[in-house]
Amino acid sequence: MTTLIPLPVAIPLIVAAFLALVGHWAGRRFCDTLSIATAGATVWASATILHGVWLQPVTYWFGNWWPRPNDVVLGICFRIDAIGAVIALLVSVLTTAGLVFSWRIFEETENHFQPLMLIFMAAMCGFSYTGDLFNLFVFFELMSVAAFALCGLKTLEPAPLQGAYNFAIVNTVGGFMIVLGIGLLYARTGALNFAQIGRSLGTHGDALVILSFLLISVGFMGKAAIVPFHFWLADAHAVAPSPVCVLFSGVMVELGVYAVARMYWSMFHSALAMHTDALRNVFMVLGGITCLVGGFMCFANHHLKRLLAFSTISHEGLMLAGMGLLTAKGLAGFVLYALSHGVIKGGLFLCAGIVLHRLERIGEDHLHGRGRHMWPTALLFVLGAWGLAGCWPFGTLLGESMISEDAVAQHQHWVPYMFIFVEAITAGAVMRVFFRVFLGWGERAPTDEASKVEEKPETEEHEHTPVMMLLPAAALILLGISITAVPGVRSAAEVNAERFVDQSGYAQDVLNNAQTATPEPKPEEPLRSSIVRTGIAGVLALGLALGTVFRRRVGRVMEFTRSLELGNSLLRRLHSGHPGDYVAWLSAGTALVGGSLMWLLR
Amino acid sequence: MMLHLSYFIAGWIFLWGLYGIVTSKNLVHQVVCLAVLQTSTYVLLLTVGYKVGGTAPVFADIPVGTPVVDPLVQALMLTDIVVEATVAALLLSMVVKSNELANTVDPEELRILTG
Amino acid sequence: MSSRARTTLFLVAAAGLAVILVLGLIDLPPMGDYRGPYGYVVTQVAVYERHATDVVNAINYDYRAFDTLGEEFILFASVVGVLLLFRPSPNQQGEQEQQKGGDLEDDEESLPVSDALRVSTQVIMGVMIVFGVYIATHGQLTPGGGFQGGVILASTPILIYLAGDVRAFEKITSSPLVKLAECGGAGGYGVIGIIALLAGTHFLTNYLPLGTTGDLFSSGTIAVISVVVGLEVTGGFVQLTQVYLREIVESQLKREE
Amino acid sequence: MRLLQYAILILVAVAAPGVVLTRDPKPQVVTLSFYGLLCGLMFFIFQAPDVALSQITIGAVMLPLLILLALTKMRRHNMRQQQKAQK
Repeated sequence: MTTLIPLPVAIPLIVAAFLALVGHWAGRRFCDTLSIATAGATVWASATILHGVWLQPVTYWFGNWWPRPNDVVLGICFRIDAIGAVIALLVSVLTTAGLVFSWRIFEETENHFQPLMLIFMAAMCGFSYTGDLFNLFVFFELMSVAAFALCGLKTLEPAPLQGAYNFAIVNTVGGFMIVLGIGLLYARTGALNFAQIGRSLGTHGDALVILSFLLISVGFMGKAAIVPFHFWLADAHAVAPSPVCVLFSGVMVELGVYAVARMYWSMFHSALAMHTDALRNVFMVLGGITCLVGGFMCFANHHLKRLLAFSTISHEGLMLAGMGLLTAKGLAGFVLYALSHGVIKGGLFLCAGIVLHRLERIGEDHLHGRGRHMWPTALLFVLGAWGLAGCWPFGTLLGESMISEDAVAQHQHWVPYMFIFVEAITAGAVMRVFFRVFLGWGERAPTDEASKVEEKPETEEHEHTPVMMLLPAAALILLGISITAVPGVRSAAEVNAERFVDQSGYAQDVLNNAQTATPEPKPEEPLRSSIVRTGIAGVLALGLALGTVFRRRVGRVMEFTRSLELGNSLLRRLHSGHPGDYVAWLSAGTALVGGSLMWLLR
Repeated sequence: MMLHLSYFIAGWIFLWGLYGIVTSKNLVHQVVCLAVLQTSTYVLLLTVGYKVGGTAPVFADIPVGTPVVDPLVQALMLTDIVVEATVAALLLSMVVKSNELANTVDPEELRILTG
Repeated sequence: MSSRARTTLFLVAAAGLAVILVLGLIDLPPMGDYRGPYGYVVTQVAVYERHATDVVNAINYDYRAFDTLGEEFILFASVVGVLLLFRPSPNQQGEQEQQKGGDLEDDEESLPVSDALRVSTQVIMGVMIVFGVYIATHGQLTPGGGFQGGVILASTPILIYLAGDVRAFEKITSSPLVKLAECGGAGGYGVIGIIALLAGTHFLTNYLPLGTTGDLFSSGTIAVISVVVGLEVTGGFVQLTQVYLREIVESQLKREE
Repeated sequence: MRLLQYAILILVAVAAPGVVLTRDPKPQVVTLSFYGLLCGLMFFIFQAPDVALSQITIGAVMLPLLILLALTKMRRHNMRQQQKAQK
């Protein structure tokens, strides 16, 4: 198993270089086959790694540079625990799905697409495995650069370029903030290894520590699309090809939150332990605002992919709230939620890709009733909406139950209600699309600015839905269900989260190679109340969708849906598509978060 | 205070870079401002690893044990420079391409994605 | 937002950021007072352990070689991305064909060339190739290394172009060797790491004999990786410049015919 | 030595706004190149010859060159566009 550890990063990179070299004359099918095989092999490797670290995390020292006396680390390590490993597994599964889906599309990309996807996958795997701060940054930038290029893949229209450009500017500024934060931490501790930094910082949390925490976490929250750092996400998703959106929404964004959790629990926790409550409040406020902004903007959009993008933002707020509870249980809830949301959202984006393939349009008003004959896609689409509502039997239910219960225990009583809001409004928006596009109910949908940006179809032939498109979409949606079927998954997640949050155990394990005790299995509380809550959310979503579609027939009761659908002009205006605006908001957000951290944690 | 000047200069350059990006009226200018913002990380890393009286960490002509400045920050900066150059190259090609397709490099006029 | 609102929002934010930065940065140790253990330990052990006199490169290509692998692939991904953005699209080609008849006068468009430049570039070019190769191969001994050498080598085709020899520029940059250098360099780096795995040790372990400190062939894989990186960087940057100049060069060549 | 260090730091600090405030990209290439050289010099003074070498090749030569090439390409396109409009 140890030999396997570097392979999810190394093999895709080497294959990417090989494909870039021979892709030009080796032909399309060869590149497709080889890249899918590589991604599939990575699924196997990351699954084996997950199996290997299930009971005991593993530390792997590159170049065979083990820690020296006095805890000095000169090399780089991968420190893999079950949480990092399961996220890498998600990465490789989604990449495989995306590559299979793209079997029939991108006829004219000169085979540059597959190498970039493989690099993207390798970077995200490395990002979730690494135990070194600067290595984390390197993988952050590697996945960013691959993502920028993938985002601007369709260069026949100006919109993808604008989306990719905005994405690149905001994320690169965030990246430089991370470097500044790393520099500050290095000045204090003279180390780059998480464990060594954590040990060296000790319990001394002064303004410098807070500043570096601020800079690094803002950089990662920019990736995680937390309001007000989120503006790039909708632009990028609206224009990126569907299989790329699967990776963006399904896992790249979640990795931002994961990185905040990783660095908080391995480095800053004991230094900031006195201020846990204040810090939790900051995360909660950020998460709450993100839920609201994402939710309202989701319902107000009629561009299919942009709608899904805003729903990602909204759910991202929930995940930040889960992680931001700063407890093991909240973290476990975040991981389960991220996994299930990732596969469900991936499936939904693939459905949007199928719609684009068959009907050549992506705006809701143009699509009205035209999806009637596409019943397999319609079925998957409505299942996806169901999953977004968190209803049984989808895995989102497990995340919801853990985060909600723990939030109540931490006196954050609004969190369960926020879940209901987010689930109802995002699932409502997706169901609204389902009723209008696939069933042709109600009147023609209204439109908005963003949905006028049409997308050129990714394919040539539009008569059938190829199996290669339907299969990955179905597989992802089914995965979203099957997470619930894994016995004891909540207990396992919580046990591993306990290990994740144990800073001194982590340092012992990495620096002194001391095995930590396995925490006790946790009792799993019954899901009954959670099923009721998400059931309410599902019913609300259904009501919202039906009420919107049949607004005229139902009458005045449902008139508010018009403003939900078409109003929010202030919010809309803020999403201006201007990179200067986005960076101004990034600065303002940093100042606000930083100001409140400095104030609360003094 | 005086001895912290270099760190403040890093912050100063960082803020100017941000200012340039925010107020830019030309995407090429904006990319250059991003490069300027990047230099703030150089200043910080460079001065953080500096040791009074230290020489360059190259032991070709000096014996091992001579006080030298920290080599690690220099290794980090090398990576940093590559990141800057590559991101700038990628961004520039996007700007050129969007000029070809939309005939403008003014972010104000290039607002296709809104709402 | 209007341009004024945007600037105002930023200025308020910047004022806040400035305060936060000052509060945090004042806690740093004063400049010149480096304390951390990493630098001390690595400068003590690197020369003995790795037989490399340039500690920065010992870190880059050995202790933290895994970072550099990522870094090289950042460059690689960016080059692939730029090539992807500038790929000739089907309908664009047709458009260009149409325009060929009334093409622009390229004289004032191509980069300005003076006669003095023409003469001196010939000389400088030779010097630069030697210099670039020297820098790329002596990374373990003196400042420099594959990255710096590669960039120097990559700028020689530009000099050839500036010297007015468009045909030679076209010949060099469109050679498949450029692509081979880039992909082979990037992939080769990974393969060097994998060989360590096959030898039964950890990824990117320095498994070659370390040689005598100060020799050209000392320090094991550090020297090899440095060369491999040099290849990749050369190929990558040549392609970056070529992509921009392609269109101009093509029309210049057409006119010469 | 110390004096030299402060001098170069302040020079860089003054030059950075200079680059940012050069709003026209063409002259900005020149200021950026100059700024890149200053940074390279700063690296030399702070005993970082490796970084100085990369900074001078990248920051002072390659990056300005890429910008120049991008500007040339854009101007070419714009002129063609104008020609089309005249026809």
